[in-house]
Amino acid sequence: MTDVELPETPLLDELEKGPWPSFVKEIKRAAIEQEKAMKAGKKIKLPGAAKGLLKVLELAYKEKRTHWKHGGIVAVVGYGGGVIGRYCDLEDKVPEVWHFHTMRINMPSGWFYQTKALRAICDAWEKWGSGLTNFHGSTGDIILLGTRTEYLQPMANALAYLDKLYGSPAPFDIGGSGSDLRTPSACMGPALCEFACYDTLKACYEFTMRYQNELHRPMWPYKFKIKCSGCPNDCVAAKARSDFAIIGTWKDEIQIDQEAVKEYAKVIDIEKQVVKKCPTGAMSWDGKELKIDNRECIRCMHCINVMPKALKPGKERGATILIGGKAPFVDGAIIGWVAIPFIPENELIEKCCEVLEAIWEWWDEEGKFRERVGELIWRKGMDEFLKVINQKADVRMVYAPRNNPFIFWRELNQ
Amino acid sequence: MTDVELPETPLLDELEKGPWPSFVKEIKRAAIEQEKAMKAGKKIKLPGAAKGLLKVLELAYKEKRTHWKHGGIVAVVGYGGGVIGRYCDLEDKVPEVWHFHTMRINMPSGWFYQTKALRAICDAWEKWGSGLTNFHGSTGDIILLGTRTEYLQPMANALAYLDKLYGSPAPFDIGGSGSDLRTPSACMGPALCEFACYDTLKACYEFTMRYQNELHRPMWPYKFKIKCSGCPNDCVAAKARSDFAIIGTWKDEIQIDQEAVKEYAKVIDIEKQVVKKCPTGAMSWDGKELKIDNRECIRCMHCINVMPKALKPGKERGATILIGGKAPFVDGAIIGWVAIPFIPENELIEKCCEVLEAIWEWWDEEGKFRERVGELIWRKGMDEFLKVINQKADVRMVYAPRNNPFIFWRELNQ
Amino acid sequence: MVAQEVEKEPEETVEIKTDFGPPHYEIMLHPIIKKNYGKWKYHEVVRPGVIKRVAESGDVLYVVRFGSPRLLSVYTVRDICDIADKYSDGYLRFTSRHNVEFFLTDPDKIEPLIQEVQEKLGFPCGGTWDATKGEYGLSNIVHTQGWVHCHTPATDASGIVKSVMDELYDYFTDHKLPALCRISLACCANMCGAVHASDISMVGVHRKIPKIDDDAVRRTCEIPSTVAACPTGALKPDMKRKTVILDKDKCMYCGNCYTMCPGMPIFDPENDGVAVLVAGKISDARYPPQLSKVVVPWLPNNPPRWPEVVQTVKKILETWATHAEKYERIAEWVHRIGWERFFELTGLEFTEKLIDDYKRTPYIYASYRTSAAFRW
Amino acid sequence: MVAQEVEKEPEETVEIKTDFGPPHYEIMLHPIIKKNYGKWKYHEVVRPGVIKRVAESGDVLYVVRFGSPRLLSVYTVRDICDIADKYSDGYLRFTSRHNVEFFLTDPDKIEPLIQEVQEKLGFPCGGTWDATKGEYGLSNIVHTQGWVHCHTPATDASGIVKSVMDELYDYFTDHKLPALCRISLACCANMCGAVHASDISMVGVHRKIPKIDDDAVRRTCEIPSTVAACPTGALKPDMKRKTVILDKDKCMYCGNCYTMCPGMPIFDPENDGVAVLVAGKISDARYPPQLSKVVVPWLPNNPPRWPEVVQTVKKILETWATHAEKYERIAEWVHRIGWERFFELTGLEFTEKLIDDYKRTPYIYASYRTSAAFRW
Ligand code: SRM
Ligand code: SRM
Ligand code: SRM
Ligand code: SRM
Ligand code: SF4
Ligand code: SF4
Ligand code: SF4
Ligand code: SF4
Ligand code: SF4
Ligand code: SF4
Ligand code: SF4
Ligand code: SF4
Repeated sequence: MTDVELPETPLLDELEKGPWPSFVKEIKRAAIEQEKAMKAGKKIKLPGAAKGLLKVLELAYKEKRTHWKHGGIVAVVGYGGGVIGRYCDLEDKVPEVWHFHTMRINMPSGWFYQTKALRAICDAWEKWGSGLTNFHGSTGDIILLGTRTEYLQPMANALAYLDKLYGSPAPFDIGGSGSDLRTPSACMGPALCEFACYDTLKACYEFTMRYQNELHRPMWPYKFKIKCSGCPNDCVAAKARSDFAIIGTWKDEIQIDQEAVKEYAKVIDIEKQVVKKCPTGAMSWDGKELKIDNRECIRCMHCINVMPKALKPGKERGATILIGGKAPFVDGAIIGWVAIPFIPENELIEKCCEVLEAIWEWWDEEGKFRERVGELIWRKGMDEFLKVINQKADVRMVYAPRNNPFIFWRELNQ
Repeated sequence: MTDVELPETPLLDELEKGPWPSFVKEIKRAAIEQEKAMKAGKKIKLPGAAKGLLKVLELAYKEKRTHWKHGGIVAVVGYGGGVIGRYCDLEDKVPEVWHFHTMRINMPSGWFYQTKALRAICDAWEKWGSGLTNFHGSTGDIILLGTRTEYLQPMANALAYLDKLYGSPAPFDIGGSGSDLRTPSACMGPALCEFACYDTLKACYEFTMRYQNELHRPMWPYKFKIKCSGCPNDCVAAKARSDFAIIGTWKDEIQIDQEAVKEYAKVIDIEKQVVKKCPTGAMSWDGKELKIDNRECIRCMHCINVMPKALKPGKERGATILIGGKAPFVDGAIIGWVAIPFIPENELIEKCCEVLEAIWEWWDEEGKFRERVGELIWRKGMDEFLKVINQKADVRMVYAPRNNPFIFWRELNQ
Repeated sequence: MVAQEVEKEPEETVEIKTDFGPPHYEIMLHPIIKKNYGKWKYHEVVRPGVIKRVAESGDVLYVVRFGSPRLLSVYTVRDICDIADKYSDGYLRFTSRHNVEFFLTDPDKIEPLIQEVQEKLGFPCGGTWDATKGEYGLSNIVHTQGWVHCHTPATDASGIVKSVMDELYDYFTDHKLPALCRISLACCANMCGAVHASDISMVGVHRKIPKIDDDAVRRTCEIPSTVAACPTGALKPDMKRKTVILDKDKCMYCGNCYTMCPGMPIFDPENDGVAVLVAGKISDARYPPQLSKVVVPWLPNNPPRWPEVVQTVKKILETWATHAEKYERIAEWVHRIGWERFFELTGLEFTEKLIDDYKRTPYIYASYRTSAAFRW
Repeated sequence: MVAQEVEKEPEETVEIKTDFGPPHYEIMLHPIIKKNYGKWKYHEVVRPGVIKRVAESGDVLYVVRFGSPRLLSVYTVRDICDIADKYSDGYLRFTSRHNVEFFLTDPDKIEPLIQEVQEKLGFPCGGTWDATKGEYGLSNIVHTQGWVHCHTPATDASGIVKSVMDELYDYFTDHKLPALCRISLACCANMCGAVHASDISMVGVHRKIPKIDDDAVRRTCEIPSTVAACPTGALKPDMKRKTVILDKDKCMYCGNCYTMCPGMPIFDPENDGVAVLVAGKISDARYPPQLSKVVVPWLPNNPPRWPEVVQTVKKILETWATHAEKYERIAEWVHRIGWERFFELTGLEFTEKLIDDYKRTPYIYASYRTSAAFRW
């Protein structure tokens, strides 16, 4: 590999050591192989980018500071989001990465791929970009890490015609960024998981398709995230990381296969590992039969998690909607809170769309600049929000009723 | 009794019925007996007041509204607080209670009385006031309910010379009101209770005597309350109702008399009533010996409460100081929070005084009008407060560390 | 007030004396208490209202507790003193919940005392509890002034207390409850009754904005301090008209302005009323102190006996008493069964009014459920 | 860029196409997955990294999971594809924590696959857990861009992640933990890594106010939006000098202003660093979701391997792993043992910096201990 010359990076080199796979190796590999490929005659537009990144990064390590700058808005035709403009403040020293914009590409629901699709993306990005990616970004997009302004459009086109031009089974579209709907994501759900209480992949796909305009054209007060988890285990961290979290759940009784329970009893301590750990003490086990008082069950999933062969969510399935999850800026982090305790599975997608649209309309009108929807609700009050989504108050929306009697009796003071 | 004529009070009369003792009967009794006493030649300055109150109150019941008004400040010579000025908005209709000021009288620590003292107060108040009282107000004072402005001073003097003029074993002084130190109160503590971890009556008396000036002359941003409870059972509700709550506790091991435990075992279910109810699961009981893992004990008192003959607080006694308890105006109610986890018994009074004085000085300087000390701390930050009281941060001050990293690094940004 | 020389009362001629403080507590203590001060060994509840206290010295003292209406005429106080002189060596005390306690050394005098108090005063013996057995009596209701004396009440205090205690009388005189249950009442949101941390509490609430009487404001109010008193910033000074302007969307009917300015009365006979809160707690026993939570946002003022309030309190108390385990106070019980069940069992309605949306409180968000885990 | 006609790439001539969306998920599903979609019966963890999934149809699929550095060159992605083609019928997926998964129908191919991935990619097999046995592996660290790509980081992301995972490698490849433990990292308080609800998290923190370069501000910044971006109101416009003025006592070093205005850089090599948080949680399992809590306010940036951070994370992880019961995540463990013990056992120092005093948060007061009940 050493026929390609790399910059000296004594600090980064330290991060090639150790057993965990090294991102430094990846950057070096891109630097070397892209150059090699170019030398071998491949069309490569940005062969020096990864090398440039090595230089900048080594300097960052030395100086303990970033060398990236926020830039103006850069975009591709027809879209307002999906590209993060990034510039290097070492323009003259490392011109290779003076522009180093990121593209966010909408992944397939559940991050399932055919290799043909991945290879096509690689081929296009080898040509038009740094050859570096993130699989995936923490919202869930495929992140294409670093290219120049003028290659954004060709790369977007490459993705739009990835089937025709690169043999992908389907084209790929741009994801969200800026004050728009962010790329929705979903846990693997029914594709692989026996716990899924609704079809997360389908829901995620439906929202994405129905709201292409909202996804691609920032026009809201701030970002809005949707995440779909098939059950309360919440494997996409929707509760904490999305404004609109759809958490699969059920309303009726946990399905029990008593024979399978007995099988588990041979290898685990059911009393200790299951019964005692139930947060509401809803279970009992006499060595023969596992009893669940389903009125006491809060559907926390623990018992089902431990004995997946024996226990299953009930049959009356659907989802709980939590609203407002977000990172701490400005008023502190928020884990989403219950806005709709239960929507039956067969009404789920339509009902969500109805609610989403109502929320967006209201937020669009009332939201302040950089005010997430959770913050708006909190500013405006739950009662107004409930009217917006046409939902009756339910005790399941709160851990406890209010502790102050400072209630606004608006209807009496018109 | 019916030689004294009472106003018609059909609504109030309903409240003479039923088994619970009736406050209406008390008002009527004062109205009748004061008038009778006057007729019998006793000196009675305000014979019509209780009768006036009946009229006003009946009207309030009819109209479902109060008829009392806030008034200007009324006081007695040398004092700024201790009197609540109250006027009736039915001046012409019920002139008897046009003035109806309340006097707050500093009760003895723990509300212990000799009958001689009580009789003396009754005699004085029969003469100078409405003959109506509250034993006690909810801060703890003796409340003398209703007199005219011109009788405030003579009544105060009567109390100041209650020993000389009325045969009381000691005179009584005015309590707090307005933006001053409010009358401190204490649970019965060592006088009657085996749980007391410090001498609540003494502490309460010491604070009261040392801060006579603060108690009698409002000069702070707002009120300040001190309450002394001998143990975490908190029988004077200090945590919720005082800015400075002194809660007795201990640091070492619960004292166990195993024989007495066995006695209890004959009459109660120790496993169920005691062991299972321990919030930290610190106990075990094998039918012979009760074991307590004192490292796990959080001194909640439950086990001691249930078996007072067998269990006792440890020997290393003292108190925890909680700061900031108050009613909900303006930002919501506050239960006091831990400011000093432990002060040993022998240092308690001196240390409290030191801390109180530091707090008052700071609050006096920094506090806004009508800002309780808890609200000030919350506005200024715990770190500043801890400096004021010269206390190191202790994890026992919080239920959990902060959930946001928005820390002010003032020392780095001078 | 002029000329005419009247005979001065002794109180009018004494020299002013200040800052001498309350009587020293020691002189108020019964001799047995003084002797055994700080040396009590244990107590035992002999029967409802009677606590036997045993000292290390072997001394025994019976403390006998009686319910009081708190609002007492001096004549009744004298009757109490008569009884204390007869039975209790001239000593007595009041508790932090306004009950009266006598001290007896001779157990044979307990019954006669109870008899005599009932006859002469009509005060019931009770208000205690027996933690050993886990059997609890209901104590007196801590409360406030209401229409008897205060200027901001949204309801009366003593009248509701009397009505509730009449209804719950047997709970006072007997130990029929599974755990401690403290009931309090405050006649306005100032919460002098400290209802913010009680098992069950009633609090008077206004629901209408104050009525501004511009004339009265001009005459009687200091505008800046009135404006400053408003916690929500709903008031603005109207300099020209020398009065105040109120933004009705911001007002939460606290009456703070009325305290500063009688020109803007807050009371409203039809809309004032009583909110009911539950699940507050102060002791550290088993479960940490808790603030009370609003479960009924408003009940009408229906004097003289407030049946809606009385029945609501009774319903809550009895639902809890029926379902709770020993030692499980309302807060602990709800913690176990969930608020879902609380509303179901009590039949109370959960509405959006019970969801915290008071922006100033540092708790607002902490009450929102951030989990899909709940009961149906 | 002018004149000189160059040959256009095909990508430069196609017609613009928008809003067609991502590939439909169905075409990306392995045939066995498609066949058994929504009809999986149960799963079993065969060994760390290998989950056996059994469908109602009787079909069996082995899902084999490997750790990834997330930052991948297209060349490595192609290698991954080669392996997927060879072992997994040309299908694969990534998990929500950036691991790679292959699908096998033949259990005999598991070991060869693991072997080949280790050799060709150096990716370890693991990151799973076995809830039935209550034995848990550590998964990948969710993280962010850091110095690789972002403009506001207070620390790097990938470098710390690599250093921590090197140190905790065996926890990934084995099931040695008592419960789920999710580690995350975000390079600034924007928290793109969603560290606000993780068992252990690292977050880059600035500690110095931004340095205002008036010239740069004039040149590059829109003053109103810069001022508006400041959450604490620390910035005021200086209209005359066309720049901004900063009240240092109000600034909490968030860097929001820097995002709006490159003229006021926030980074500071010596004072930037890493805060460590613990006890966040997202699943509803047993215990409700929790926000993470700050337990170390700052550790220095010490590249390339951040030993202070690595050792702190390791210490927390191992202390927890040693003391926790089965299924007890950090939040649950601390709930049982108390924060007193957490600090004692980990040897971390509790300082006033860890007490919430950020006035804007709706939680500030909820964290203060309102009880005299605690451990010594
Ligand atoms: C790329 C990514 C991190 C990563 O390495 O994976 C990322 C990167 C940035 N985030 Fe983020 N965020 C990313 C996921 C998140 C998440 C996690 C999530 O979506 O699940 C969060 C927390 C959840 C949330 O939305 O609250 C997140 C919360 C933020 C915030 C704070 C928002 C708030 O309301 O508190 C900002 C600040 C802002 O919007 O100005 C932000 C801003 C940014 C910006 C655009 C900084 C900026 O202002 O220019 C970063 C660009 C970095 C760069 O140079 O490429 N990013 N950001 C993630 C998106 C990849 C993707 O599309 O898949
Ligand atoms: C007399 C009084 C103190 C005083 O100085 O006046 C008092 C006296 C006793 N209290 Fe109390 N408490 C008194 C008000 C309180 C209060 C304050 C209040 O109600 O406003 C509380 C806090 C209430 C709260 O948490 O909301 C209080 C919470 C307790 C507890 C905790 C019980 C629990 O399970 O939470 C105990 C322990 C026990 O007995 O279980 C206790 C225990 C006791 C004991 C057993 C202490 C002792 O060893 O003597 C006393 C007799 C109990 C009995 O009646 O059977 N005392 N006790 C107060 C009686 C008021 C009354 O007339 O009812
Ligand atoms: C008399 C008493 C109620 C009673 O019937 O027992 C009382 C009566 C008044 N209180 Fe109170 N408070 C009384 C104990 C309390 C308590 C309980 C306590 O001290 O344990 C509280 C809650 C604890 C606290 O301090 O937060 C209390 C919280 C208030 C407040 C709200 C303070 C706050 O910061 O939220 C106000 C409003 C104010 O100060 O303007 C208030 C104001 C008032 C005023 C002075 C109303 C006023 O602005 O004129 C009331 C006079 C009533 C009258 O006409 O006589 N009162 N007040 C209590 C004093 C008697 C005594 O000295 O023993
Ligand atoms: C693959 C993945 C979903 C995906 O669509 O990508 C996944 C897969 C599974 N999760 Fe998960 N979880 C995945 C992310 C999550 C997340 C999100 C996160 O980490 O950001 C959570 C929430 C974390 C939190 O609470 O902070 C999550 C909380 C759980 C739980 C709850 C465990 C608990 O005790 O709290 C379970 C249940 C269990 O297994 O005990 C669970 C259970 C499972 C099961 C057993 C579901 C099933 O029946 O297949 C899956 C395999 C577990 C294993 O590895 O042995 N999954 N799981 C994600 C794996 C990421 C990884 O590579 O490690
Ligand atoms: S959230 Fe539930 S349904 Fe989705 S992958 Fe996780 S365990 Fe399965
Ligand atoms: S799902 Fe959770 S709450 Fe329901 S029975 Fe199982 S362990 Fe208990
Ligand atoms: S607070 Fe404690 S010491 Fe004081 S009376 Fe109550 S139980 Fe006894
Ligand atoms: S005092 Fe409370 S915490 Fe301590 S052992 Fe007794 S019941 Fe347990
Ligand atoms: S609660 Fe309100 S109305 Fe009642 S006495 Fe206190 S201040 Fe007055
Ligand atoms: S009632 Fe309260 S909120 Fe309304 S105007 Fe008056 S002070 Fe302001
Ligand atoms: S956490 Fe902050 S520094 Fe890191 S990628 Fe997100 S915005 Fe950039
Ligand atoms: S760093 Fe944050 S708080 Fe400080 S001035 Fe900038 S925006 Fe304001």
